[in-house]
Amino acid sequence: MTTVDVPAELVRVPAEVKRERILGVVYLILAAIVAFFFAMGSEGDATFRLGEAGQDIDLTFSAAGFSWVVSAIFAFLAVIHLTRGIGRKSNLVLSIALVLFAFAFLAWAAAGSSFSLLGMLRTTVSAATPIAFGALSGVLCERVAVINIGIEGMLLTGAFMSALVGTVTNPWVGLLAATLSGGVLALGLAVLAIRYRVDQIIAGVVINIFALGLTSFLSSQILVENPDRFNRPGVLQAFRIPLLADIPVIGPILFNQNIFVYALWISVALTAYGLFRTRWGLRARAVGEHPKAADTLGVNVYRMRYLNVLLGGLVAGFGGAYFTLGSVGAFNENMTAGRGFIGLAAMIFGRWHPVGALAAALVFGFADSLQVRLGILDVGIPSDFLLMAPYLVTIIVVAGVVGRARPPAADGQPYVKE
Amino acid sequence: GGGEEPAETTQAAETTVATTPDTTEATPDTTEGTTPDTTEGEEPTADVTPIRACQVTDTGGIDDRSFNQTAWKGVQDAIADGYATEDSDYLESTSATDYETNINSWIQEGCDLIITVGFLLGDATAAAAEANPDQYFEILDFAYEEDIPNVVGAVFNTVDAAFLAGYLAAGVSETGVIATYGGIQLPGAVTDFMDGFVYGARYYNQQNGTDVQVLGWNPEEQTGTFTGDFENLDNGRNVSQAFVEEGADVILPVAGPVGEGTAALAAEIGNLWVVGVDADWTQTMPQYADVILTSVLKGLDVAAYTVIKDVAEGNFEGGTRVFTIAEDGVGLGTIASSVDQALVDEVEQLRQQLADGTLNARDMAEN
Amino acid sequence: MERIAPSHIDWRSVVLVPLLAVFTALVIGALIIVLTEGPDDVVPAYVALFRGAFVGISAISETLTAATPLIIAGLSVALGFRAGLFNIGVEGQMTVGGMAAVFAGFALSGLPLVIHLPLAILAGFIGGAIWGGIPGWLRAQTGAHEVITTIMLNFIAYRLIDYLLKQPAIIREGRFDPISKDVLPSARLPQLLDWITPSLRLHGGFILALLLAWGIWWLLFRSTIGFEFRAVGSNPSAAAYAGMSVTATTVLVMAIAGGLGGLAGANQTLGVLYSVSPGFTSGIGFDAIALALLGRSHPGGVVLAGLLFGALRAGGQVMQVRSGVGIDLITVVQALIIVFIAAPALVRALYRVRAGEGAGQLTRGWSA
Amino acid sequence: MSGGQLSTTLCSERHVRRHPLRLELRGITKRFPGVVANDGVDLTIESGEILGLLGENGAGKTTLMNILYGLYSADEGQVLIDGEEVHFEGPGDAIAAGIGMVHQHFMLVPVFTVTENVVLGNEPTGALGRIDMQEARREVREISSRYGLEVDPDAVIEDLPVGIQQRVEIIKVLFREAEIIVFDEPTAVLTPQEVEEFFEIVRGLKEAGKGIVFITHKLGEMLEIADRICVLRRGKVVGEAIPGEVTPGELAEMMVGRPVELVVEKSPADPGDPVLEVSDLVVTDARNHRAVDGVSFTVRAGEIVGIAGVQGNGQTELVEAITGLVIPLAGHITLNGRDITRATPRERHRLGMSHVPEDRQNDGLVLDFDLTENLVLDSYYQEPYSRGIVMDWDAARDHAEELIRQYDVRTPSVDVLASHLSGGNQQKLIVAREFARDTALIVASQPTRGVDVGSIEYIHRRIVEERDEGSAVLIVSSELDEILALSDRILVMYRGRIVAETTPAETTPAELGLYMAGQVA
Ligand SMILES: Nc1ncnc2c1ncn2[C@@H]1O[C@H](COP(=O)(O)OP(=O)(O)OP(=O)(O)O)[C@@H](O)[C@H]1O
Ligand SMILES: Nc1ncnc2c1ncn2[C@@H]1O[C@H](COP(=O)(O)OP(=O)(O)OP(=O)(O)O)[C@@H](O)[C@H]1O
Ligand SMILES: [Mg+2]
Ligand SMILES: [Mg+2]
Repeated sequence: MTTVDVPAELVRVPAEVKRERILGVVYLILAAIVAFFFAMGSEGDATFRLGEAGQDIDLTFSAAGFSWVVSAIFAFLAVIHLTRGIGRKSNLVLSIALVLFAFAFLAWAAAGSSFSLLGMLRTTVSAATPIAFGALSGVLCERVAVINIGIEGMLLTGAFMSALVGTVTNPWVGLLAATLSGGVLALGLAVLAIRYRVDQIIAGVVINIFALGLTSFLSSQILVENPDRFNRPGVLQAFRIPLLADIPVIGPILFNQNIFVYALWISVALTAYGLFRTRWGLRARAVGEHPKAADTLGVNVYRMRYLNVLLGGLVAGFGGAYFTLGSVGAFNENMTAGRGFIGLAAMIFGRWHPVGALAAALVFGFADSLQVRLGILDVGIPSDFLLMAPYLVTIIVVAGVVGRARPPAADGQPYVKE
Repeated sequence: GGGEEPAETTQAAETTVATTPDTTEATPDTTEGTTPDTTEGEEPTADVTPIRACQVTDTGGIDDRSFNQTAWKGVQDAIADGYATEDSDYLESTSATDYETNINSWIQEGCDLIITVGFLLGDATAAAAEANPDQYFEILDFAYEEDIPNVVGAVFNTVDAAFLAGYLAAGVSETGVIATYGGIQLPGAVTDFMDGFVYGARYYNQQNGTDVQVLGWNPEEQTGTFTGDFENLDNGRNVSQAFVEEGADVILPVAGPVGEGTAALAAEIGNLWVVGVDADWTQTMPQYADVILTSVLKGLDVAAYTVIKDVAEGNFEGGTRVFTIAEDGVGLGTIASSVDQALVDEVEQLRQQLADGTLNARDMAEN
Repeated sequence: MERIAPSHIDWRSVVLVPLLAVFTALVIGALIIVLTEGPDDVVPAYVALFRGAFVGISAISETLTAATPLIIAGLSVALGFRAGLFNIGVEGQMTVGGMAAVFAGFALSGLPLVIHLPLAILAGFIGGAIWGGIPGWLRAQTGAHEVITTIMLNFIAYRLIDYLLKQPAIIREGRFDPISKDVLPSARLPQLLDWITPSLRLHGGFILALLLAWGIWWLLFRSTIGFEFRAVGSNPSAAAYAGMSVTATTVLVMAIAGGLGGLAGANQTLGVLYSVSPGFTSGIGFDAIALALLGRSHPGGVVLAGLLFGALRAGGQVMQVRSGVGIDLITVVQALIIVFIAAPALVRALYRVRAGEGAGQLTRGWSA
Repeated sequence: MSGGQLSTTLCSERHVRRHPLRLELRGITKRFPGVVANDGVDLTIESGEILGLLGENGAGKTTLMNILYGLYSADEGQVLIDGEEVHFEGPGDAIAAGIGMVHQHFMLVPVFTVTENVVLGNEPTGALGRIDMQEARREVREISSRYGLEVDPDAVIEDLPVGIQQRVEIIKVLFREAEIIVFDEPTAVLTPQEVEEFFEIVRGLKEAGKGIVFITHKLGEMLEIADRICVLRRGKVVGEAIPGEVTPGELAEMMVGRPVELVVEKSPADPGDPVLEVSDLVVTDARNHRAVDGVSFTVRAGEIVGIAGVQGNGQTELVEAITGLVIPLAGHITLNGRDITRATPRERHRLGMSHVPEDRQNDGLVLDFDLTENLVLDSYYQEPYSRGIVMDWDAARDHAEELIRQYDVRTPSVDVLASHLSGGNQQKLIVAREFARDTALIVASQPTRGVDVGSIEYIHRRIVEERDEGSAVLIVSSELDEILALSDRILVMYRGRIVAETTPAETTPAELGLYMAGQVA
């Protein structure tokens, strides 16, 4: 055993080969769509506006030309996938490719006119915010091996509590109440999943049904009866961060937003730092990968799990307040409308990494605002199909990625301390 | 933002009287200001027998800030004006199978008039009406091809009202871009508003030689922007944000509560007008009064109130009844005070033309 | 857990825990009424609930009518659980299956009932099976978790019928609102009690539901296919070692579960509504999850749980009429029931009874 | 009970005291549902000595050590350090008291680096809870050079061979400055050469003044390394021995309570036609490595071929390819002349292949199924158990009852769940299912892993009988004793290749060990 280890020759297992082939075919189809529909179907220049109102930062180019280039890139990628394979980076490549595809689509839709790319990116960020909070909550829970399907319910409860408490007291207390209510639900999940070892997916679904039932009931019994007293918390306004917001393009997108967006940047950074640089993170990850090993080193597995699930709930509750305090200043039954589940998909797409989760949430936010833009640009696609886009993207992403992404090894398994 | 406060308290007083101090405190208001602009407010004459009016909601529920809620407001107004009795009530439906049950419950409870809300209840109402020919019904926002003698089918010419809003919006727009979006693309119920809005803007362009654009709806192709549900207010805000970025400064959301997202955005960013739908938003959402240009009124409350009054006075007459702009069945709500009076006058003129038939909104369709 | 020998059945976990769970949920529901409506409303509300569910032929007819789609949908979820799959997609499968059944119900004409009705039902099954089979296939081929894909397919199904209900081939003549053409009488599930009073809505779907429950029981416990389903559900690895195809089983289970979801939709459209309009599924697909848990994923249990939930629905309507307590309370009570069912330990702690283990691991994690 | 020097109290008696730490267990009793795992155990361990703990499966060794390490709490009894009673709430307390443990199954997080694994739970931290990785790495290097435990601090555990992983486990313990170190079956996964290296390390630790508890089933190793041996049976201390004063036979008898026959009797093989032929087989593992890299061999009717090798050298993948659970990247497999390279497991089953999987609970049984269901798990689709898709449970039940009797599976009835059987009986259940049919080929992986001596005897006898009835048998085992006892021919696998072929008569454990470690070309 003391002999020098020679790395085993890398060969691809058949499943990988198959995946590469599937991706290759997907790229071929994309290349064909871009060529036939977008490149051949567009005339004139498309203008993407990148400046805020008054600023003139325009990107004008030939829509057809751009589409031809994109089509060529896809064809090239298809060839690589079918012959050599891309391997580890194929996810990243796929994400970039999807964005390129979206741009080709937009260029086609905007051919001969213009639209605000800056605005689209800004709505991408706001649409991504609640999804990203949900995904971050998922990361926190699943890193300690507790699957949290209940994110949707936590977001919804956060939205409800921030409206109710925010109106009765003030928005900041409402924000706190939302955060805490997410924590309370998370505690419920933790008790069911950790203490009583209920199947975690079922425990999460229970939380969702419960949250939906209770908020709907209380909303009709309390909020609707007297919205002035109970459902008018107001909105926490956007504020420009002085110098940063003046950076062209990036500035308005990232630094002229409301507190939720800034809180998101901070939470993602903190979580990433915490998980991968600190003692808490090392222990949390150990608990998610090999709880018994952590236990034998004196790490309290249950306490770590409770702590992280609680944190996850607080994050989701806070994120839920976005729907009311960060956006529209009122609660409405089932107003989260599936965002929590998309957050879950974002977590998987983001490979259980806070930064990945944020990036994935941005992809979903992009799909969402793309859909809206296409509606505005009047491309003639029935709205019902446009509205399917974010859900289809979710399915494609989960189907295309989960096979390779590796969840924490103990994910979903209750820990039994003997 | 629900219906009128006074009306709401009446309802609350009925079901939850003793429990919540909040509602009891508010009760004194009940006696005052029961005259929202859409109802007559006259004293009932001597031969009026107050009736028991019973409403069945669709699956949106009574708190939908839309059809059901507005209709219920009509019932409450009728109670306040002595046309309906205090035990008038509503039943919420949670699924399509509940419609029939709920209607039958009211029949058994001995209601004088059963008001069903929305096209979803069309079949159930017809079936119940045919089985109970002596029971009076009113269905809101729906008409039968063949009249049923004991059912009033109340429909609304919302295109005309939205036409006025479109004209007004085009008139106030400084960017030359206005917009509209819907919740779910329901032909008629939702798209009529959007059609009318676009037609109104086109008429403005035609009259004034301008080129105001309407984003979000193409009446000829029947394609446009929708949020996908009547629940996620945040979507309404995001869609509105997108419109603003494309230059829109007036937006008509036809998406029930989701439209509140637009109002919230307008309140936040300023220089954006919102056009309310169904009810007068300056009343139902007073906190946004500053950004509400006007509202496209769809008089579900008027329709409910009118038919209750008819029954109470013994004048019930079945069949389709179109609530038009002529009889204030549809119309515009409060117009923001900052709007140029000349424009307001133009709009009033148009209203009269629409009412007397000299102008037809649908002429603006480009087919 | 069904075994061949009934000796394994722990009556405490099968009977006592569900009963206590229902009881506790109702008690908490009463507390909520006290908090929101006042203490005087509790008794009238619950009396109305009970009367509306059980007293009189009409109440019973309503309970059974409401129970029918719940039972079928519950069977769909239960079948999935038995095979380690979590079908949250019943809503979407109902939507698509209900639509398919209606299409067959009006598009085919001139057929006698004995041919037309089975064809329409079959169409519902196939529609649902496709909608369930897709996530099954994705799971088997790519590992995409069915929890996420089925939820997404629910949303897609809603949008899909919004679209279809605008198409001339489907929308009812002379109508602009989204409602489909009517199912022809030859494809309607026959009324069972209309000879007593025409308003009694109980229809042949109830018998279909009972037959399906028996059929699923037979499939699971008396057929080789069900043996494979259960083996794959309990231990996919051992099933693979024993020569079963986990991927084929996964697709088949999801397709059959989806088909059942489709039948639940067809039951509504062919038995009660006779047409499709948006939202006709009204959350039955989600209630089905609670039902499957309450029924311990056993077809017999699902039937009983379906009857209970049907009673809650039917009684809830009457409770609303008589006492003004909002129908949403029923949702809260149902949610509480599952909380207690999912965690019998809670019930155990509350009542200090010795009850069996919890639901255990019914689903599989993200991968594998 | 026999043997001159035996006394039930000896294990707790004090020996020459040279070093500071002295750990005492007094009257430790631990009950699990249905078993008394430890029954009034007294034990003393001191710095600078190696105490061997011996006992058959389930004797309670691991349980006792887990109590010592704070993982379990004893139902009765005391733990004393230097005469003072201590209460461990968890491993943290035991670690703080100077106790370290290297577990039977390694407790390493596979995706972490060596350093991360070492510091987990005792991280050197700076501001904001930040782990000082620089410092951590330095400490790992320091310990590894001080004790000669060479390892790359930044290597990721899952990329390391088991021998190195074990070093990491030892570094973990030393990092926590343990004075008493428990090794639970540390040699089970090592080659004889690795065992020697390991013993050097242990002796070094002893020189450095550490107290060592060493658990094993292997009598020879025990006699070589221990200063003092304590024997457990059924949770009780049944005796103590000093190496040099006892023979292996005496120790075995002390462990089991009766004289044991350690090697199965069998006649020379009479190989017939080739049944399984594997040629140039290449199989990749989950991490895309060539786990099996060009393997060819033949198994004939009426012979037992044993594949020896340290775990993780491709045996698992080889078996998976032969039984159809993975499709190989290249090469061919034939069964009785038919190419089955791409056949499904079921097709192979039909052609007469039986498989006793390595991991019986995960792969061999459905634990929530009853015995009947488990016994038809791979034949349920055939008559008489089913007709079409209709199961005939009566037929299946009759068959199950017959097998239960024939294979002596200890159970109240065929209706109990498989999870209720003991490990040995679970294994017998699988053997019953797989051997009962007319089989051309039996593939058995680790057929007696974790099974007690009585059951081992039985399973070994059945395997030889199957051979004598004309089946071809392929045994894969990391237990050299098992390979030597059963095989007619031995193949040694190393790094995915067959590196040696020999017979029990021609070889010695030491020589096999060299092959297994890749030291002989
Ligand atoms: N957590 C547990 N729950 C129930 N029973 C247990 C548990 N742990 C151990 N046992 C039982 O206690 C007895 C002693 O087990 P232990 O693991 O201590 O034996 P051992 O001597 O280490 O055996 P081996 O040589 O197989 O490692 C066995 O009968 C075992 O089945
Ligand atoms: N990445 C690597 N670089 C160098 N040598 C390696 C690498 N991976 C494995 N090896 C060597 O190849 C041999 C066999 O590899 P394999 O991956 O099967 O072993 P393993 O990691 O111990 O097994 P397992 O993961 O099944 O426990 C090991 O003994 C190891 O020395
Ligand atoms: Mg042990
Ligand atoms: Mg390996």
